Amino acid sequence: MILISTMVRNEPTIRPDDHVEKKDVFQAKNFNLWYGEKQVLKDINFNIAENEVTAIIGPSGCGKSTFIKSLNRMVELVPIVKMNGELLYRGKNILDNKFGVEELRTKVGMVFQKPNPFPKSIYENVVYGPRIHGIRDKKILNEIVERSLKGAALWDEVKDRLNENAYGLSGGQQQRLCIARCLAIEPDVILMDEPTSALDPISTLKVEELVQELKEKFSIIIVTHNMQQAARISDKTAFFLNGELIEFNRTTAMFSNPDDKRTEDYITGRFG
Amino acid sequence: MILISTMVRNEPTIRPDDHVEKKDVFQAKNFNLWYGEKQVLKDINFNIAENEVTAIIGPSGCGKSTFIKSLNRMVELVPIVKMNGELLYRGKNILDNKFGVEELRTKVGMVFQKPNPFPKSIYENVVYGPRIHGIRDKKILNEIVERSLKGAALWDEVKDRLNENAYGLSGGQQQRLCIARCLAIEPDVILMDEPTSALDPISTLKVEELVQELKEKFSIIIVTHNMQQAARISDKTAFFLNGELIEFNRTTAMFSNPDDKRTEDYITGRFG
Amino acid sequence: MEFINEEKVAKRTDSRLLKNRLSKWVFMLATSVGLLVLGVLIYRIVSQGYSYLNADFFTNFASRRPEEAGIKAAIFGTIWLMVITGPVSIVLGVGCAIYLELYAKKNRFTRFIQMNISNLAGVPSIVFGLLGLTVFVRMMEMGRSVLAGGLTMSLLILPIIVVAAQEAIRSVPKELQEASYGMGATKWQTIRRVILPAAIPGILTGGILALSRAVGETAPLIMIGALTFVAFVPENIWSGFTVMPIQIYNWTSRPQVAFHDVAAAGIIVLLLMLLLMNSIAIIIRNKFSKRY
Amino acid sequence: MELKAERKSVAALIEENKRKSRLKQGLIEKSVPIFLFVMAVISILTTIGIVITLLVETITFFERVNILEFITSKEWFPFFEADPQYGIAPLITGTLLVAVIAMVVAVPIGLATAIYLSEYASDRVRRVIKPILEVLAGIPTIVYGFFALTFVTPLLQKIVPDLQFFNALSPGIVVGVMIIPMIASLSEDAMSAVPRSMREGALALGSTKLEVSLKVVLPAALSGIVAASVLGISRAIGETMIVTIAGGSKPNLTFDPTETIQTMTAYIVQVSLGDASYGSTIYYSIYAVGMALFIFTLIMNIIAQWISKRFREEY
Amino acid sequence: GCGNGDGSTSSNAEGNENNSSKVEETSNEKLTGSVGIDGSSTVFPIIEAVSEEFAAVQPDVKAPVGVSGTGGGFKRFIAGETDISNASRPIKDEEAQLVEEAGIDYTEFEIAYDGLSVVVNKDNDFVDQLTVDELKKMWLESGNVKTWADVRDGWPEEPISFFSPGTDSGTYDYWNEVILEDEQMRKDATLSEDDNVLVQGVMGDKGGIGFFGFSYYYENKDNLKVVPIVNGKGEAIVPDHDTIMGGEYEPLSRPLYMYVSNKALAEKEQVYEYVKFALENAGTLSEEVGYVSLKDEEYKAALEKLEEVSK
Ligand SMILES: Nc1ncnc2c1ncn2[C@@H]1O[C@H](COP(=O)(O)OP(=O)(O)OP(=O)(O)O)[C@@H](O)[C@H]1O
Ligand SMILES: Nc1ncnc2c1ncn2[C@@H]1O[C@H](COP(=O)(O)OP(=O)(O)OP(=O)(O)O)[C@@H](O)[C@H]1O
Ligand SMILES: [Mg+2]
Ligand SMILES: [Mg+2]
Ligand SMILES: O=P([O-])([O-])[O-]
Repeated sequence: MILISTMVRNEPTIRPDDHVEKKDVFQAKNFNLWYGEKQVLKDINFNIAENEVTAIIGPSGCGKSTFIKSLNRMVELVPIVKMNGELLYRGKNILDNKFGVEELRTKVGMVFQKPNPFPKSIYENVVYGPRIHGIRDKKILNEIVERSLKGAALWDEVKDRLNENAYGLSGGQQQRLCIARCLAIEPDVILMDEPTSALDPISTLKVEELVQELKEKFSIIIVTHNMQQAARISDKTAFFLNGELIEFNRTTAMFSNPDDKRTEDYITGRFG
Repeated sequence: MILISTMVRNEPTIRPDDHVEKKDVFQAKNFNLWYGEKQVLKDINFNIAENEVTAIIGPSGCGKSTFIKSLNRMVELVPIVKMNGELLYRGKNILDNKFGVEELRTKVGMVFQKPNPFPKSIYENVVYGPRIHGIRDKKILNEIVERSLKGAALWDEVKDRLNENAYGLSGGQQQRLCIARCLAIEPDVILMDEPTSALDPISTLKVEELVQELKEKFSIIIVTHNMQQAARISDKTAFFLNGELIEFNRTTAMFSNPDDKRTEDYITGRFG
Repeated sequence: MEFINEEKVAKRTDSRLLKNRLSKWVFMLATSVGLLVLGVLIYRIVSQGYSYLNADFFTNFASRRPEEAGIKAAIFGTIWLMVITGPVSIVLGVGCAIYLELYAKKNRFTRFIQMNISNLAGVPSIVFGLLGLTVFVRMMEMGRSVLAGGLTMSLLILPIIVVAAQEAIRSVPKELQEASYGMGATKWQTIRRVILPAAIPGILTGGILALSRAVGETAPLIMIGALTFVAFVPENIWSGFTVMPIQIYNWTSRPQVAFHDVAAAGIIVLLLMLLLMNSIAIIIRNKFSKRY
Repeated sequence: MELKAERKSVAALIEENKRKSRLKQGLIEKSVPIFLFVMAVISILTTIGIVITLLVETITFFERVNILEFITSKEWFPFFEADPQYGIAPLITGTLLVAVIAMVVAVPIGLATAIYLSEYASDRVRRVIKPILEVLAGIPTIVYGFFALTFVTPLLQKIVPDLQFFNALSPGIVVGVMIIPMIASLSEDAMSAVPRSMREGALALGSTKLEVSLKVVLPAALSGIVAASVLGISRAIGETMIVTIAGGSKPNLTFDPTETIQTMTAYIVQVSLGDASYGSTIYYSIYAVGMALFIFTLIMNIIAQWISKRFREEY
Repeated sequence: GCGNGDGSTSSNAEGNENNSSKVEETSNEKLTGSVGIDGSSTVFPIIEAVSEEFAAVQPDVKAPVGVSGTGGGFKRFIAGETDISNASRPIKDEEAQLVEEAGIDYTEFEIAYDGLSVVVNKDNDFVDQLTVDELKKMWLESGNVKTWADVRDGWPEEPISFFSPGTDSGTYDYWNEVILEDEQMRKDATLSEDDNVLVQGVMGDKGGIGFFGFSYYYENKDNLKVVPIVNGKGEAIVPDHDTIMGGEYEPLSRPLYMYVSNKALAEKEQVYEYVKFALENAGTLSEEVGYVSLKDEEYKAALEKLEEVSK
């Protein structure tokens, strides 16, 4: 008989950093979101702390992607979207129209489900962000490339072929390149929407390790459909269902002893 | 702490039909399959018994779909496919080129991952099979429609709108319509390739129940990526990995006590 | 945190946003050039030709007097041409498309046919006119008949139809074919009962659009010598004929200025006809586009 | 029990029918592909027909006119019995002049239109504008010719006083307008084929729409855009009625767009309006010119295909 | 004009025999069938009018009219594709020979007069008249004329653009014969079978000069300026109805012709009726479309000739 607790990292339940007061990077206050007439997020309230990995889980269509795309306002690419309530990034309401999305997105990077490098060289992919922000100095750019690729644990694999097309990389490498591209503009928060769902097990592992490293410097919010993954890598987990935030808790706590019956049903695979 | 055994149906481990000798509908003997140069199925050997539900599980890309598509030779729609070994249906080797695929497929029906009704009326969908096999008699056709839809547990929901377009149905209804369409030519075996992966939980439940009923009359082989589903509905389970059949056993046995380490890793979510 | 200087970035952002806003107007302006020209063109033609547009214009044959000139022969000629071109090109085109999409092995020869079709689509229409003149009019001795014209036009639009039909067939979901094969249907049964019915809207749309190209073509028919003054409706495929563009060309090259207005009226009719055909195509496309 | 009995009957029915129709079905399955193959081959026959037609008459032409003269001579005066000149250069420069002017008009406008439609316009706007623009491509060229002659040329004459009444500029511009939708539409297709995820990736890095369009989408769609432009040139080279009506019919070895010119297509029309008879050198000359035209456009089409295949982006 | 040679009767009779039954069957009242007509663009307006009127009398006869130019028309006539060929000049000897070789006998009918009109742009205020010699100098390759100043001293040094009917046209041939005296026409002239292109060209070009049939000038007289041409008597004459009919407008006045296949006349009732109708109405119709009619006696004589050859 297999215990589900084996899925969870073997760490003491009370972790050393539990008592350190961390600042919140994001706060959602009564946040609602509609696509046209259909309400997709309902009265979401929660705070996301810095330098942590926050996992968002829930069955397909529950609004996970929609939620994290709201955090950098990518959700506005859907023209019919309507939002209300508050969504604070470092205390400033990003739904406020005066807040420039370009600025927000420079601060809040995003990694997507499918690796989406640009059809350019590896080098060009990484310097894309710095370039649009006006950095032209070749030396600085080179440094950025090296540091970002190292940060994404990709440097050793690609350092000899920086000028080759990014599509020559494997899926997992492409995904790490996307992470590097994101690191290049030194964001504050990194959003990740099922970043490993298109990857093979080994690449998945690498990305998971990377996430663990990155949280030292960045705050990470990650959507995943793989509960084991959430259990493995996150500090806190939020469970969404039908657009509602059902439960939000330390990951260890949630997986060993969910408060809500629906959470339990979900993590034991009764639905979804 | 949640036990994984709660996922499995509460049935005595030794079931009443265990000692009844069932005939095999399919036997694979040293079956190999290539797409072009790439070997996708490697030396598969196993027997599938009649009037049972056989589940096939395994991570994405391991060859599940390829395998069940071999059973009705649908895999040949990919022009670069090559096969060797033996694949016996009721004792006859279907890889033998003299065996007519049309005949085989009349006997071995298939239900696909995405519901794929024809863009015609519900009625026309069901009678498609009988029609192409030359049954024109209106009365017989009507009878077939009623019986097949009843068999697929759909009759009550659609009997008043048989002439409406099948695309007006919900996803779950469409999938059951596809099952009905398959029943209409009274096959011997029904292959199902992740039949519920595109459906919502309630529709999934209905289809699962249906599968349980159908096995009285048909032999069912079902591919699923949802281990809980395999545990819930199948009599036997086959676990594929990288084109190899790792383990094949009674479902109850496999989920409670896998023989192979890899099987255990997979069903506990260590990868995939 | 040392490379990305927040202040600099913020400053630059303003100018980037300004450029962004301006660019939208530039692109919009460019888009409106096309629309503007279209507007001017249509305005000129309508204001020039509408006064000649009455019932008589449709029932009269060509005449030396502008007031009495009508477009009947040309309309019927065009319809006759379509009656030949439509079925011939659609049957050939769809047959070719089915072969290429569903039967042909992906070998050199198939690729050659495919490339050949793309090239044919780019051959100037006047070269098709030379072909029609040489092969249909002279070699096969069809003379300057509707048949010769219709066949020439069929070949002209054949590649367009093949490509459209191929696309339509390709866009029929693979799952539908699989469903059919899975029931034990043969290939032809699957094509006839599943693929073709599902592809028909796309094929028709492409076909109508291609036909509307044929309706507007002038040069190939000048080559095969469609006649100038025609005061009759073709009776059979061997009849001489004129079509709307030729009639319009004839009117524009009249010395009397009044005939230029008649030509404008003819253009209005031609445009209306094309508009009608395009609308039908769009309706078909929209009606059936969201089916799977 | 009853079900079981009936079930057998349908399966049996099928079995029975199968046996009966096996022969007929086998025949259909065998003959249909042959039949369809024949249809597919018609496209090749058409090409062969074109090539043979052009070739046979062209060879006759070159029996009378030195092929070297055809290629190298700078004068095209076929109509003077005393001393006909058959140097195709003026026709080619006329053709190229029109094509180049057309591209100067069509590529920037078409590309900007494509960017607007694919990156900026809302779905609704796109659905309205696109078909309207397509109307431009559907307007019979004879209408454009008329438009060029009676509207564009007089207008241009006010701006460019030296402009001859028949000139390369006016039909060039109008041909350009005519192929705007083609370039816009093909480029837009290429840009729409750039996956959404690529745009999202760029936007998520804080890019503005303009940056996304110019730095990500445009480069990614470049091969499609170049192919569209090459096809546009091919279209402009083959365009007939507009240049016939507004370009004039004076073969002229010039690159001055204000002068009267004659294109290859216009020459063919000119001769066939006069109904050249069998046998005269002029009659054969239209095939030789047609051959040149065919080769030109063929090369363009092959280049376009090569570009779009060779540089097709695998996103 | 020639062509009513000896051979005509025999082949004529032959045709008659072969198809006599058919001819008799066709009722005189309601004819069917078609009449193949092609040829001169100058003559086209007249024949178009004839066809149009004929359609009112014989609605079931198809008489489409092509415009291939005189030469082009003869080529089709020789190929046996047409029954009637319109011409703005008499048939040439070479053409006549080819017709004969093709075994076709034909009859020539004059149907109207035309005055070949020389026109310049409306804004051209200095050209008051031109002599034949000046025309020749202007239009010859060897004349070396670039600007109006090269034509006559005192005229401005502005470039001239030349517009001429195409080489398949009878008008070109006539000009070639009368003005150029068979020397090489200048190469930079715009040649077009489409007379309207010439009209537009001269209209649109300040230095333009061109020539074409009177009717094309007549229809555009508000937009063009016609140049009086100095005739043999030294008078500068403007082409108009009277000067053309009276013969003062020379050497650019010329008759227009119809050439009809004798075999068609004899075998096809509708062709005979068509030609008869044409000769009966050509006078009025040609006046209507801007040409000058022949004298009544001439039409009468033509009708008699028709009766004779179609017996
Ligand atoms: N562009 C859109 N327009 C309208 N509705 C949308 C749109 N995108 C998503 N939705 C709807 O919003 C709901 C939430 O979608 P979302 O993509 O956020 O779900 P998710 O939890 O990310 O699911 P998955 O795990 O499948 O990615 C779904 O019901 C979906 O159908
Ligand atoms: N048409 C094809 N041509 C070439 N390779 C193919 C083709 N279809 C599948 N494959 C490859 O064969 C392998 C097995 O594919 P298959 O679809 O059978 O996997 P699967 O177990 O059904 O996966 P999934 O759970 O994603 O459906 C994969 O590596 C796949 O990439
Ligand atoms: Mg999602
Ligand atoms: Mg699969
Ligand atoms: O067309 P023409 O009258 O000049 O021969």
